[in-house]
Amino acid sequence: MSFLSLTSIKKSFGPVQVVHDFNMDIEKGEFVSFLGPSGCGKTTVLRMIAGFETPTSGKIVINGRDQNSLKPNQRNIGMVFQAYALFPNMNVQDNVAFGLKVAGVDKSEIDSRVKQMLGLIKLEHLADRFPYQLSGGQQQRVALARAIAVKPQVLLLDEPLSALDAKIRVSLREEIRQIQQQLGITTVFVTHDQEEALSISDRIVVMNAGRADQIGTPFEIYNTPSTRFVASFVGTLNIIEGKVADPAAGAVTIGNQQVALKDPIAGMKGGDSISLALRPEAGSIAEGAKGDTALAGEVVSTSFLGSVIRTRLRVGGDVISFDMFNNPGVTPPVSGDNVTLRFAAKDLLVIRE
Amino acid sequence: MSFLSLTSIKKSFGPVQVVHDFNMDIEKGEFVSFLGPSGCGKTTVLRMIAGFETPTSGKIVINGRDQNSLKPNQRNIGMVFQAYALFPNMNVQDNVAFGLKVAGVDKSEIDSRVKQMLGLIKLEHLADRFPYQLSGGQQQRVALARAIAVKPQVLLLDEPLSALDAKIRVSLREEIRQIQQQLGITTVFVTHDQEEALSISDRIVVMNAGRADQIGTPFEIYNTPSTRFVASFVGTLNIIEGKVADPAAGAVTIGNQQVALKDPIAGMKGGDSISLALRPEAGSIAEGAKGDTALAGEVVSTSFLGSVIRTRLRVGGDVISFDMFNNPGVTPPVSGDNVTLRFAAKDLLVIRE
Amino acid sequence: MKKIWAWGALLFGLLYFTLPLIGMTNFSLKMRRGEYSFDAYAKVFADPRFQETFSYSVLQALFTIVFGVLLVVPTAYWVRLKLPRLRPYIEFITLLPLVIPAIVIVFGYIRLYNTSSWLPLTGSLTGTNILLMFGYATLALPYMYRAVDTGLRTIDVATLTEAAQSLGAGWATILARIILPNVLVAVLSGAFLTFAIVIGEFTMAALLNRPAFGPYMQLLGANRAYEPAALAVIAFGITWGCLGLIQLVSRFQKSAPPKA
Amino acid sequence: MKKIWAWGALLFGLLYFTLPLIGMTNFSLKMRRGEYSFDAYAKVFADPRFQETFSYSVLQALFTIVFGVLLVVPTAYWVRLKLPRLRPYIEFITLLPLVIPAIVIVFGYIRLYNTSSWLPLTGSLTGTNILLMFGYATLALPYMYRAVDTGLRTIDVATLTEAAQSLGAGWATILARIILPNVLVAVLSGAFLTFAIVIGEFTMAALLNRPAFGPYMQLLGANRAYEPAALAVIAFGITWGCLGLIQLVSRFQKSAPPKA
Repeated sequence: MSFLSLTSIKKSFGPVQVVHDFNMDIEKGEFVSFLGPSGCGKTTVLRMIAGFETPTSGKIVINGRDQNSLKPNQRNIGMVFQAYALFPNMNVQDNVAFGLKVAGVDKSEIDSRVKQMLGLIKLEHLADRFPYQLSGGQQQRVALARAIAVKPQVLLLDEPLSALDAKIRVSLREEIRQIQQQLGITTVFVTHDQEEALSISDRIVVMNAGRADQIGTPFEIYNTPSTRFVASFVGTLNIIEGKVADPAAGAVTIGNQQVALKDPIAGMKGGDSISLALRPEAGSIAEGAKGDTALAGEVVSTSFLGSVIRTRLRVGGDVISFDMFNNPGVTPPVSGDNVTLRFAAKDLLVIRE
Repeated sequence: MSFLSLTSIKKSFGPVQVVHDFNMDIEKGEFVSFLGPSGCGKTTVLRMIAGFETPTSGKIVINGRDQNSLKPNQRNIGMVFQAYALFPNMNVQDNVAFGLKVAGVDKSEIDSRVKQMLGLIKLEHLADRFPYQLSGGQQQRVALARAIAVKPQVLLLDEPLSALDAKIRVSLREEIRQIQQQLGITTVFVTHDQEEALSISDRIVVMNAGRADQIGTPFEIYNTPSTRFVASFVGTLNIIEGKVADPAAGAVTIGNQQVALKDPIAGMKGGDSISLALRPEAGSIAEGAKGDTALAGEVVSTSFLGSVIRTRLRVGGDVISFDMFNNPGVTPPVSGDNVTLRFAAKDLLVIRE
Repeated sequence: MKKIWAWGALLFGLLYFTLPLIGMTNFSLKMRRGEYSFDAYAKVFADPRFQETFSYSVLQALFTIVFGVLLVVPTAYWVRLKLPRLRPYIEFITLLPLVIPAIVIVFGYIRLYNTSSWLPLTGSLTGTNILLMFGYATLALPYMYRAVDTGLRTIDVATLTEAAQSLGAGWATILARIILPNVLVAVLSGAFLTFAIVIGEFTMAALLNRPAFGPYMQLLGANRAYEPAALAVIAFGITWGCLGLIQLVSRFQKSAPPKA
Repeated sequence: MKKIWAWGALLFGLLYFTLPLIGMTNFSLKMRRGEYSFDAYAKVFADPRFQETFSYSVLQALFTIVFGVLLVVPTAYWVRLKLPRLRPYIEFITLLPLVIPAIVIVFGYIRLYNTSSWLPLTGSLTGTNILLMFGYATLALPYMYRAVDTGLRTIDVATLTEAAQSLGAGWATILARIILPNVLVAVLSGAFLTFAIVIGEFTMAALLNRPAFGPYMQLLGANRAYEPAALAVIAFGITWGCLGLIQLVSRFQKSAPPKA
């Protein structure tokens, strides 16, 4: 049986239902992210696990024990908040020790445990500092240490990186993942940032309007999105509108060009409108680029993003983006250039729904 | 002569000198970004152009006219702030009209100008809304419209996107660039986000501790950084420590492997320590990857970032990152794999200083 | 369990304040033996001293408010904008009137501005009125300053000022079109408190011997039984009305802020 | 130009408050004809009525503060945490004492708790003292509540509570170890204001006929010339001392918050 199991969770605030029939089983030691736009209910689910909200109906079981009747302070759950939430009147050491003191642990054991935690987050030298003397990244690491000091059954992280700068965000997420793996602690991570979710999770739940649209590994979520919402929310998807030319041959007309899909188009007939999806990294305009399919287009603009150059191309009635790695020896195309984008037929997906 | 020229600008706050001898000439219609970490003095320079700070010494000339003696409200400069700074007591229309009203423009001309501005930012339908009824992105577009409504000589943007969500940040920066090009307005843009600066600027000034480390096009800044600071701040640079094996042949030993640089190593002798830089997108571990140079290493970790997969590889005593595009058909390497990274000798740069 | 406690505390708080008021109102209606009537109120309204002192105090209150706004709004704005490090000290100064008894202030005034001083304000009626107004302004200062400063905190004074400057606005325009409209509700609530304080003030008016409402109330309270109760209810009604007005204004402000 | 204006305004403000005080101090030292002396102060301190009323008022102030803190801190915390939508109404209620004249409150109390009522508090000395303390608490409520609420605003009450809960803490622990230490400075400043109010209050103590410091000051002021000035300076000195103490505490708090 799974370690943390959410069964048929529903939650309404007054007349507004924010979580619809949410089901999920999380294994011991797994790192699961809830990913979705704001208002999708991801934080509400997290807060129900923590006990800060009561489900309207449904069951939350951790390690075989029903949590519904337990108060937040009886659940032994570690929580890290977006706003850090360090106790301003205590220094780093006392913050980390708080949960242990409340639990009535021996003074000597508290000391050694706090020292161990501060070692884990590499802030031993700041043990006597107060929260306001720390940077945002340091504060959040202390909050993490405080949450795991009490050896919680489950660690919950509510957008812990949103308030931080880009560079610290990246380094801290790697640190969180590393500590999580080291301790083998079951973790639920809430975020609206797809890169964050993709980079550190064992599994991702993509949430949309109170429902779990898709549950899967980052690789599955990104490469085989099951709904249009997942496809557009995770990554930067190009949608190309075309018309079916020959369903049996998988032939589609885009503007005045014709391309062949990998498979025949089931359930459609010639002349039907069809939506196709292409990921920006799937194509290339380099000379000698591989790919059995080609689309010609006119460059609209080129953005230099650093390691990646993103070019926007007008093809038929749509503008599609594609990415290539920066190469100092190759000058990127400029607005007005006519180029041919090559890609594999299997990367051109049919979007239904 | 250039349109906006900053000559020998210095600025001290009390004993602290925050800007050291800053020089820059900006052409009419150019889009220039000041890029640097917080505290590097970029915002101070911007605020001196706007007149909110007075230079300790140096000269600011716009369109041939010395600005030093002018007050902020006499400079005809448009300014967009990180915090939007819309007037909370006025609706969108009145906000945009404010500068025109202050200038005593005719009522009918104000109306038509405001309409035109709202059309430019595509918010005609929200003319009667108040700031608190708008999203952050909408507020910032109104702030932009307000700043350009008075036809300023120069448009200054102070981290205008920092307070916004990732997706809106990207779309709004494209919109800003497009409007700027459409109006041909001379623009200075302050940011700490390298991707932002790279993607929308004609030229970038990379600032470090009150000095301009490098001034150049995004392509130059990224591909031929002139200092170690620029190299590490712009992009994600791998630094590899090695030892010179044969300076004349450009041969370097990294761990127990030997690589050949493109050029001989001047001014060093065998056994000297040497730092090399490699961009994460320069290498590939794919079978049949091109590249005349190879380094073998052990995979430490793999992060799935969406369109890009970042792998960290232990080579000699260093851990280096490299990027590859996500490809659903190829499984990324996993921790512990032994792989060979291939790249062109010319991509391995010697870092001096 | 916990909710019951919380609501209990709330109820207790409400009773704590409303019970005396109810008792007072009830008593004020009992002038006619054995039945409820508005006799006490009629008597109060008919008293020419009531009309005289009340209108005197209202006028004083209005002048005090105008003086206070003109003094406090630019000062608080300027301190926030240019002297943020002085803010704690300014706040400290504005709190002084709370801790200096009114009696001290008046004594000081009388010593400073008596008929043999360099500025013999107490020598004429107008002068004494002005002195009283200054005294009231001093008493009201903590409330007015706090209200305006709290109002200013809700807006980003520095950035809004810079935005207006970059659009060509001068100081007068900024104060009149940006700052004042945005702290209007705060100014109103400060004005209302000032009003309440001036209407009820006793010590200063009595010592300066001016025909204000406070001394009148005291006088009536010492000599009559039912009228002072009626008077208190009236005073309460007026302030309550002001409060309601402020609530209305601030709600209106929220749903549709005034055009500049 | 503008700076001169700003500093001028500051100077004006300072003079506005300090001139009366200086005049008063100067006067209080002139009891002995032709030379400065502390005679007036010596007289005041020697008066047994001074000692008696002053210690009575200090005791009342301390009780009022303890009662106020116990009432206000949990209430303000609970309102912020669980009833945020009621906050404007609670704030409104706590402001009522500012606009209900003290005289109304006392009249109400006397009617409600007289010797023939269900709770004849005015029948005994202890009862009257308690009643006076309630009255003081009512007067001080706006300041105490505002201070504590402002203190609570500087911390993220909801998130800190949840953080403490997730670490296993119950309500008592949260209030004692997280909330109270973080609003300590605010509570102290509220306590100090309460102290100043109770020490200076006249109406309630006079009407309930208790030997408090306010009526004593009034009495002295009506009958003597130099002593009231000395008294006022003493009162000011005490409150100034309290203020200084608070500044010290809050500075200490900032540089090294107390361990929990």
